Amino acid sequence: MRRTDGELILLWMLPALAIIWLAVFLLFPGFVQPMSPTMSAEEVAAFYRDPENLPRIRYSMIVFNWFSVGLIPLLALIVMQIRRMAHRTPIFSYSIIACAAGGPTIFLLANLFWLLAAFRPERDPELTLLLNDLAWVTFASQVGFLIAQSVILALAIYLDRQARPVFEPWVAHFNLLVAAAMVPASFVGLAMEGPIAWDGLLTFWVRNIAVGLWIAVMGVVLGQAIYRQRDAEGVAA
Amino acid sequence: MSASATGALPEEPPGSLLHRIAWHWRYDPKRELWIAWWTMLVFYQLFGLLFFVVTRTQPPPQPWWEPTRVAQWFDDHHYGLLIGFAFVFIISGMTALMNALIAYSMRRMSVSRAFAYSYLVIYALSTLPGMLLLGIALTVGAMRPDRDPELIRWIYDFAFMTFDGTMGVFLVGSLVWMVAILLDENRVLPKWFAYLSLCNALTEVVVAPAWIFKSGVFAWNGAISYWLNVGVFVTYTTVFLTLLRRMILREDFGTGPLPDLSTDEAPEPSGSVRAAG
Amino acid sequence: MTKVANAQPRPRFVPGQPDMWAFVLFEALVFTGYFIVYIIRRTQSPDLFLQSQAHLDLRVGVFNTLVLLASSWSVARCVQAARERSFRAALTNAFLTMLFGFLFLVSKVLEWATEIEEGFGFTTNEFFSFYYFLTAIHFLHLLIGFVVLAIGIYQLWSPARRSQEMIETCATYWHTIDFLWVLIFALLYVMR
Amino acid sequence: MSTGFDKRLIVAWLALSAITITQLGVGSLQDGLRPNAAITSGAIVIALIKVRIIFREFMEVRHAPVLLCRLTDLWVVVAGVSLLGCYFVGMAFSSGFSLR
Repeated sequence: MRRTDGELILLWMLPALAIIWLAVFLLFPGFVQPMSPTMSAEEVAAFYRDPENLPRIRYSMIVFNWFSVGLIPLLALIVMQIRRMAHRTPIFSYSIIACAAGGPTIFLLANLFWLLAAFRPERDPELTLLLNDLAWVTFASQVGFLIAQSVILALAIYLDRQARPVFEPWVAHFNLLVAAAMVPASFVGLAMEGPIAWDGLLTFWVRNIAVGLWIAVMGVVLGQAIYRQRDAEGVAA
Repeated sequence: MSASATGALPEEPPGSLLHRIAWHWRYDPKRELWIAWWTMLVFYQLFGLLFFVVTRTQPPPQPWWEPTRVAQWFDDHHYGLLIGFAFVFIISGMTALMNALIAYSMRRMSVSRAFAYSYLVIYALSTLPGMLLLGIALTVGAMRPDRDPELIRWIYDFAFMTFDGTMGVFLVGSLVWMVAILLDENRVLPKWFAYLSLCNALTEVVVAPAWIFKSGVFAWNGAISYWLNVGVFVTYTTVFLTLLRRMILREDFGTGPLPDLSTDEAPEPSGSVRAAG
Repeated sequence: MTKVANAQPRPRFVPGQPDMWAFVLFEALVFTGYFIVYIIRRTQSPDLFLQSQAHLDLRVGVFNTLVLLASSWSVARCVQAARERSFRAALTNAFLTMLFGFLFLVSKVLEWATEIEEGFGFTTNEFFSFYYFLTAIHFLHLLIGFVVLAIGIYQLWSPARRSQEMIETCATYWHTIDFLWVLIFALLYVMR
Repeated sequence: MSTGFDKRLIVAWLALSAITITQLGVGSLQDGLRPNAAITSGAIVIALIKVRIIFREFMEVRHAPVLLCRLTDLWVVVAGVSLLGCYFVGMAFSSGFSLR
């Protein structure tokens, strides 16, 4: 069995994960029409107490708890491709490993706050509001590692100077664009309404669509790269 | 990688800063290392600026304040916190490149890769308690000034205790680096720096009483638990920035001992040849 | 220069790795920082510190100091012996050092146990906070010292190793434990 | 040569131990529980003398390059000045405050 076969198995997990993530997104009642930060403590508590919502919150977040770290294999595959690039040092592959170790932990943390908020919805509404705030701010503002992994990947691609580069230059441009799209989300605390509030156009829609798009595009170009590598290995063998 | 690429290097042109950067981007064989090193330098400058000037969360406020005083503090620092931490979140990913550079220093040593990987993962983890939890908590606190002061103080404690009271990642990380340097035979970093890492690790231990005392020298902003620790950490950081720069200058992309730096601090073109010996 | 040194001119050298002295001097500075904070806090409430200090047993402090001085002496003898290639004597002295270190460790733990039993804990008052802090951070250096000493013994054990430089470096670390304790002893037990 | 060095070490060790034992005498001083500048200065100075003996004899700074001699001596002086300085300045301030 070739090394790339295992990588392809990891890669083909991605569509399944994407379906799960999309299902979580649709199942969680606070996402499709994102919860507004202007909701009062009573409204937030009522949201969690609502017998319509509660099971959906719990089950969606339990599933998210299972699969939020599913992004790590994708990053590991990117690391494997960066290693094939014409670099002199493993700096970029190390950096992506560091991003992989740091980033998903944060999503897991947001997930835990949501689950905790839903665990005892009958508690003091102020406490539920606090947990809800922690969950949303963690989820929305933590773009640092996502930005970093896109920028580092772009740098790695730009410096991959060989006749047949691992990724086309447009992948690097695309990554920089994605990184730029995520920047406004970190200002989430500044506004309760408008585009940078956590339910706003920039923070919620642009950023999450950017993440989704990034996963989709990287999945496709990774697939191309791995299949090409596999063919090359086949010829060599 | 072929060492011949280092052989015929065009001379660095004297032009403007932008020209020089463009030249390095095109020709410098050490560009990856330099990107990481400059990221590290810029990160520490921004980190100092954001924490000491913009958010004014360093030096930390008093741990013994009553809830209403804490709420007042959040009021006074509202925009500083929200804007400052937004920038902290944006730059937080820079730590990945920095840790990669330090991990690379261990990879260049004559020790097992396990050291580089341990350091990389430990420090990737350290960003969370090291600054992100603080930022998340204080953003949540500053967002709603009308919250119950008791809850605001809980947020405040959560923020500062996770930030000031997290020791293990830095402790074990420093020790991993120390052992790697002591075992190394490639002279990547000097041995005295390894012993300095031990000093740094020992001052991490000294922070522990911050979990017990709400005032005095052992509190989270106390003379011993905070100021001495910060003094040692700043010294340590300055030293390793300098040493990593020298390491990059000496780098020959070989696997043997790193050559010495020639007196004018310029990398020797024949460095890669010497490594073979 | 003393006359003895003039009579026997020797090349000047730093025993062991000069690098270890970076640790010694830096750690000495850090401890100076701890001591300065301690003295300043002490002068702000002298009565509290004096009354609490009275609960410490000066004899235990003196005993601790003597034990550590003896350990320093034996590790210095170990270095001398190793330098003259009499490794059996060097090993004996290294184990003797370990023994003295262990004696210090036991007496320190017993002293802590006594203080705690009498109701003086880390948070009892400011003096005892400093007392436990300074003795504990020193204790940590001692624990590392056992590892360092073990490295020295490992070096002495086999004729294949026996790096004089390593042995001297280990000794320099061990002396650091000693001289830091001499200062801690003066500040915690003796000063008024 | 061996015995020569050994003798020097024994002398150093005996001197250090003797100084330490004399400090037991401080415990028997029945001066009540009052700050005592003489005992404090004595304790700090004696401790630093002991430290210097450890440096020079046990740690062999005696034979080390001049730079290391200077550095260790410098630290001894800095420690002495700062510890004694903090003690006297601190005492002056605290008694000054208690008078008011």
